[in-house]
Amino acid sequence: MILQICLLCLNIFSLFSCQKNHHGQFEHSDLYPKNQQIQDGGTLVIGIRAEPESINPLFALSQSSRNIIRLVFSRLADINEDLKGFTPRLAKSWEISTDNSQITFHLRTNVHWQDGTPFTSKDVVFTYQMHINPVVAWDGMAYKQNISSVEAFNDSTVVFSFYENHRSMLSDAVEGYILPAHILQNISPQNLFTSDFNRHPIGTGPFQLNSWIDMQTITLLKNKRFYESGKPHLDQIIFRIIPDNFNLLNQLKAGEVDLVESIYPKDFQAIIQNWNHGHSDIRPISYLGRRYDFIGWNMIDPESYRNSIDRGESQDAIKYNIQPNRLFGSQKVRAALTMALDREAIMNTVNFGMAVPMNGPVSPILPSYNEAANIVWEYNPQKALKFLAEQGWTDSDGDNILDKNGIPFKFEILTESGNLLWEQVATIVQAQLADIGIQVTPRFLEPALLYGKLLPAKDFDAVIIGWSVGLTPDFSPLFHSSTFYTPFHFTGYYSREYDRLDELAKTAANDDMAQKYYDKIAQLLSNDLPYTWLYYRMECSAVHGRFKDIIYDRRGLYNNPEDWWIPLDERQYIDKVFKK
Amino acid sequence: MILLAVKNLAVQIPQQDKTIHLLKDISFTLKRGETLAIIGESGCGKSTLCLSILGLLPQHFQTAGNLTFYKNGVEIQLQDQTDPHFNNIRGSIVSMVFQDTLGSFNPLFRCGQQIIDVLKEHVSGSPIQNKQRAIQLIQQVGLNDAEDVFNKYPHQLSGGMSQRVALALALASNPDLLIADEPASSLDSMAKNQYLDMLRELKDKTNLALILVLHDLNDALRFSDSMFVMYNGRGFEYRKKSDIQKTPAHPYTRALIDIQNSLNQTRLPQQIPGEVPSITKLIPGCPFHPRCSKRSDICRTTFPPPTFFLNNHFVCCHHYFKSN
Amino acid sequence: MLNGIIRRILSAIPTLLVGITLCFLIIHLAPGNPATRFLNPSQTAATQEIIRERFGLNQSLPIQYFHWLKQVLFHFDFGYSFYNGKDCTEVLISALGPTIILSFWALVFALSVGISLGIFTALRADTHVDRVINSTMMIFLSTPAFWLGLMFIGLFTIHLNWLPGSHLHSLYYDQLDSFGQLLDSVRHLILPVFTLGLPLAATVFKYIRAGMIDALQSDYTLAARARGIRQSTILWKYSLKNSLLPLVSLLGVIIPALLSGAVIVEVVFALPGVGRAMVTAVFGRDYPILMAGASLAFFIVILFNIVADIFYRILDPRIRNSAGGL
Amino acid sequence: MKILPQKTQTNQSMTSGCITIGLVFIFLLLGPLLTPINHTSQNLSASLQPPSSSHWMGTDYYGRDVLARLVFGGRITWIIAIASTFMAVNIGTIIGLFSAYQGGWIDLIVMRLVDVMLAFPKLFVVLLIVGLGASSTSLLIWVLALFSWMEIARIVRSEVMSQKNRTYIKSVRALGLRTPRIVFIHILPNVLGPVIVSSVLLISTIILVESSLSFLGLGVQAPSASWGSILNDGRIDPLGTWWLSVPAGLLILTTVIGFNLIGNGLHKQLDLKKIV
Repeated sequence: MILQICLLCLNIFSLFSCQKNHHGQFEHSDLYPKNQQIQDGGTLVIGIRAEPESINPLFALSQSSRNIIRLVFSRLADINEDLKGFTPRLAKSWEISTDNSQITFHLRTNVHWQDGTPFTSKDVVFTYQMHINPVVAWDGMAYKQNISSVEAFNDSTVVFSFYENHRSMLSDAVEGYILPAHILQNISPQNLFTSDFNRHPIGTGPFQLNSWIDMQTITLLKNKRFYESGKPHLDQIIFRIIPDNFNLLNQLKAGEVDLVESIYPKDFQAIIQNWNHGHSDIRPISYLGRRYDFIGWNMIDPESYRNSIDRGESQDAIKYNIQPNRLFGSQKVRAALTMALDREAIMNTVNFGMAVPMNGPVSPILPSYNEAANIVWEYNPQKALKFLAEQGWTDSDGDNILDKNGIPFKFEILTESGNLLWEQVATIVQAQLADIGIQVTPRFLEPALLYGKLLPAKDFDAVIIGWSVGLTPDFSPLFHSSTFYTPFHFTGYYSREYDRLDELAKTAANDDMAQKYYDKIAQLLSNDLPYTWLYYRMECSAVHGRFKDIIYDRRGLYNNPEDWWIPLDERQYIDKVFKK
Repeated sequence: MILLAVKNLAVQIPQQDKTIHLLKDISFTLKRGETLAIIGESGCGKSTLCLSILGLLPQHFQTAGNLTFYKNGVEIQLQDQTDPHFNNIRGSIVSMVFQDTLGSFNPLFRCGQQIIDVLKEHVSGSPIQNKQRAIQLIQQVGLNDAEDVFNKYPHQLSGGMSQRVALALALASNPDLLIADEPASSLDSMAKNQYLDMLRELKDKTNLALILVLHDLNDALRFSDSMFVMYNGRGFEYRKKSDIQKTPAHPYTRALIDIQNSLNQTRLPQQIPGEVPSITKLIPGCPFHPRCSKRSDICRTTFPPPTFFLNNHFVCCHHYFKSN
Repeated sequence: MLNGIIRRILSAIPTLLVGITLCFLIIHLAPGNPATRFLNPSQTAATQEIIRERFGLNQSLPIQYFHWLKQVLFHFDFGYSFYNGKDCTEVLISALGPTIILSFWALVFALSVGISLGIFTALRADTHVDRVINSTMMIFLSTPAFWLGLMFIGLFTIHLNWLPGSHLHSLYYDQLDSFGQLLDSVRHLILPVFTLGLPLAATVFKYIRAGMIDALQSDYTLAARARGIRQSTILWKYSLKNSLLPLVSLLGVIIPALLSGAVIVEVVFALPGVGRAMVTAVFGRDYPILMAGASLAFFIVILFNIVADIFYRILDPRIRNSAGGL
Repeated sequence: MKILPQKTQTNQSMTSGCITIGLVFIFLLLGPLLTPINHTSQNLSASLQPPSSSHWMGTDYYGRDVLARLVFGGRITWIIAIASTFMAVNIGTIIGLFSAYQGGWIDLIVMRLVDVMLAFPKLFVVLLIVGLGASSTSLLIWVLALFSWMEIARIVRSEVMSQKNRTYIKSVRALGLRTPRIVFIHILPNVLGPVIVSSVLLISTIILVESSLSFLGLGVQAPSASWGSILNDGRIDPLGTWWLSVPAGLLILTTVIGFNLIGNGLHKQLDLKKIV
């Protein structure tokens, strides 16, 4: 499991495949009738906001890069919608050894790289070597920690060996796209980051890169050698780079762009309206994604932390030398702040309904999610004031600002500048906390400054940001004491109970056992409130109605691009204009 | 043979509350080969007179009277500054050398080029002929190193040179009448005399008519055939040079002559009492009366009507007959 | 004259160097860390160090600087983008194309509109037409370019749907015949060129009109008229050349303004130019791109200053012939 | 032909400039009287509403009163512009005076520095610093000032250079006055005219640069506001939410025109020949 900053998403796995009637906001047009003859051809234009940095799975970070990589490359297997089983891709089958220490993959033999070279087990072994090469610094390296070796038995058989028997062995093994050894082995790992391959990738996926015009368009053409016969159906997929959000939506409306992801909830409302009233061919698509937003409280005193670092103290020093934060060191204060916020109002205002409430650390898309395990702090300003009074915070001088020992309750709340949603949340939080006499100054910071300097140094009061979550719940980078000094553990949360539960959950023999510990973790964290969880976001996307058989769910939108197709009678100018 | 007749020329600037009269009732005639000196103190309207003959006054100036050029019999109504006839006259019949000669060159073009531009306008000829003609002109105005001057930029010319090149420019169009505004006034007296001598020679050679605007009476007496004395935008006296030298008819002219004589005889120069009136100030009657020793009541109220002599010559003074 | 030009070029070198050094300091001393992008909880400290090493950020600032300078001076190598590992020279060269196209047409537009309207109104100084054009130009001079662009997009792209509001070409540009391609490019360029060109045209207009009025009221024009030189010659040969003089010196001002304007216009109209590359690089703290872009911008500005000086020398003999000059 | 009186002209641009700026100033000064609503107070249920009787200029995304924000943002815009102009003028004047009066190699170095600074494409560099540094209003003021003083320095220097050799300076020098006194008492008042003109024009330039930066999201940071950032709020849909984009744009335009008109007017009034 991985948590990442600023919407750097891995694959999305989610549980609730259709949110349709749950929120009742719009009706999905269901999949195209199955008896319909699928017709090949046509063009899909996808509007993206930023130029992909690299179409090399080793270096791709942004959502758009990852989407293109999904089209160009393949994995051994893709996870199923139930998050339990896997669909074979480059591997046609696999078996787990009886002692649970090895997985043997049997590869397809009809697969060719897009340059015509056959795909073999050498590529799988080579990819593993790249994944674990520290010089490459692949960001998913953690997945491969439990793998002891990957060996090719023959051209079509690969054996993965593991150190320990984990529940995640299969998903660890298939994580990561397979790279072409015959091309990349000639490039030294140091030079991979700057190699031409990143701009002219060769994969095994359903589409292959045709052209990349800087900051304008990236064109992918159908891979005629694709291993699943008769697929893909679309002739080409064009990524059009449109940095300005307004421009992007406008082109979507004008039909120049067919698919847009991560639409602002407010704009999404308009798309829903138009679709429901039949004014537009743009189909709204929404599903619970991977992102949630929260307020992180700095639980320790920044100065004592700095001193501790300066003295070069070890982790143990946490217990003895670091002072709790003068404001947020107390659980009661954090609980009071949580109760003082009308989180439902915040959620609805910034998300226009395109979010669900979140009260604890486990993301609702995960199998281990259990709403009942969380302690819920309902909006209750009176109770918040009571909690604060118990901690000594009262408005003793009548200036409408709470104070304690003559010190007013004032703090700065940081967030990333340019993130419309978080800026709004900060502004609303300021207004709502002002109502109970707490003076908050929102400060919007450059991401590099926020994540590169202030958070790692734990030099802040409170911060509004969001995480993007992965397949399995793993909160240790955020809350476990072993990660106390790492940049992601910025709240300075420390609990021996948590450490224990965290380790138990990880090593639990089966899912049911693990579930018990995750419930306990949820209860503990939602009580301790190192974060005040705000809401869990729904992904808002839109696609032109002529595209059929798009399967979207928690895993995301790019689950079956090779199956997407357009009926002949709905083809548009752009589907016909391109010469073969 | 008469070349130019100026009749009742007047120039004024209308303003919101009043009208400023720059020139009033100017009349004179000019024969071929004749040199007319226009005399007057600064601000009396000499330069305005020159420009109005060329039709070059600013748009908002109002003009009246008429100009007749007898070469082609053109009569120009001065009411209309934009009279297209001016286009046929400027350069080809009348040309002018400005007081600030350096400022009258376009700083960005070579002297030769500027002369050729004039030639192109007025004299048809091949480029080579034009260049030869230009060099010839430069030599004609007394510059020896003509080829060199031809290639010079205006700012590279010395004061004397720029006077001469300006003259060459004015002569390039082969005019019948040349107006020179304060010629060579910036030069020392020796260079000035040389220049004026050259001008006279040129005139004699080509039968050119000259209007010299001068403030130095001495120069006027030496180089002109007839003189036009101006004061406050009016013509006071217009007569042959010899007549004026012997018997100045107007008290103002007499005063000027007296000052000149006193200078020549190294006596202490006499001065005309009072100040030169501003052109913007309207003086009723004879504008000279505040400074005139002979003034009487009528001078304060009425401008004296001209008393005519031969050839349209005249004097404007209430006391002319009395004093004679 | 040649001597003067060489001296001018030599004297620009220290200017360039100081400017670039200042930029290097500004960029590298700014708070924040470009490696932040690559942070990841699963990384070990060693991996993070490898990433820093990959970008040369593990070295001290002077070493980074001299290394950078050496690479630029001896190999013309501006390094690789932190963002995508692309060669900075390539990135900028590919981004320079659209910027040059945009700036060129904006300049052509500004000069043609500015000069013709400037002359037109100078000949009609203080008439109603003059006043109307003058005030209109004053408005364009004071309009923020981004607002103008936004309003253009709002009106012509969204409301009227006449012209595209982004990109250099349509998606199906490659499928068009050559006339269609030309038309397509023109349609895409109209709004950005207007947005960038209008304020510039107003500047040019201001200078030409003033210069023209000055020239037309000057003694040499009066003298030329006295010599009987035709009005058209006076206008197109004499006055125009004189009024172009201040414009040439303005070239040194226009080019930086053009570059600054291009930043905004490229962002608003999603054009793949240097300006947009720079804005993206600022947000992403892509140091090598920023350095390469800043160096390029400096170089262009200084180059055009020199060109302007040379033009000025050619046009104005007074400077050309003065000893040393400049 | 200098003797001929020119057609007298009233200084129209000065008058209209003063009226324009005066109106904007009154708007900023008395704006709060027009709307009792605080510029930060939100009404989340009334997001992005068009102008109505309760919100004369409509509301923004957070349901904040746009009129109140225009007043507040305008003050910020003006404060930034005037503060950085003030600083730029001071820096420029001091450097210009110093450079011109010292002459020699100091002058040479200073003028080279001016060349370097002028070679920076302004928006480019300001964008660089403000974008890389922590965006704060005071940093913005400083950076804008630091990249705007060069014109003033040049003007002051050339004016001082020409004044320096005039007879009256020579004569006060002969009277034994010391340099600083000569500079501040005798030379400075004479260069004041051109400096005032160019600093008024500088205000407009800075307003344009500041609003461009804020528009790009690099200048004034929310929840504070400037006209540029209000315009940026309206970027989501410039015609759909015209009450965000049009008034803010017009206010920038009006202010810039106003200052430009005053600058031109002063230029005419003080009868200065060439300031470019």
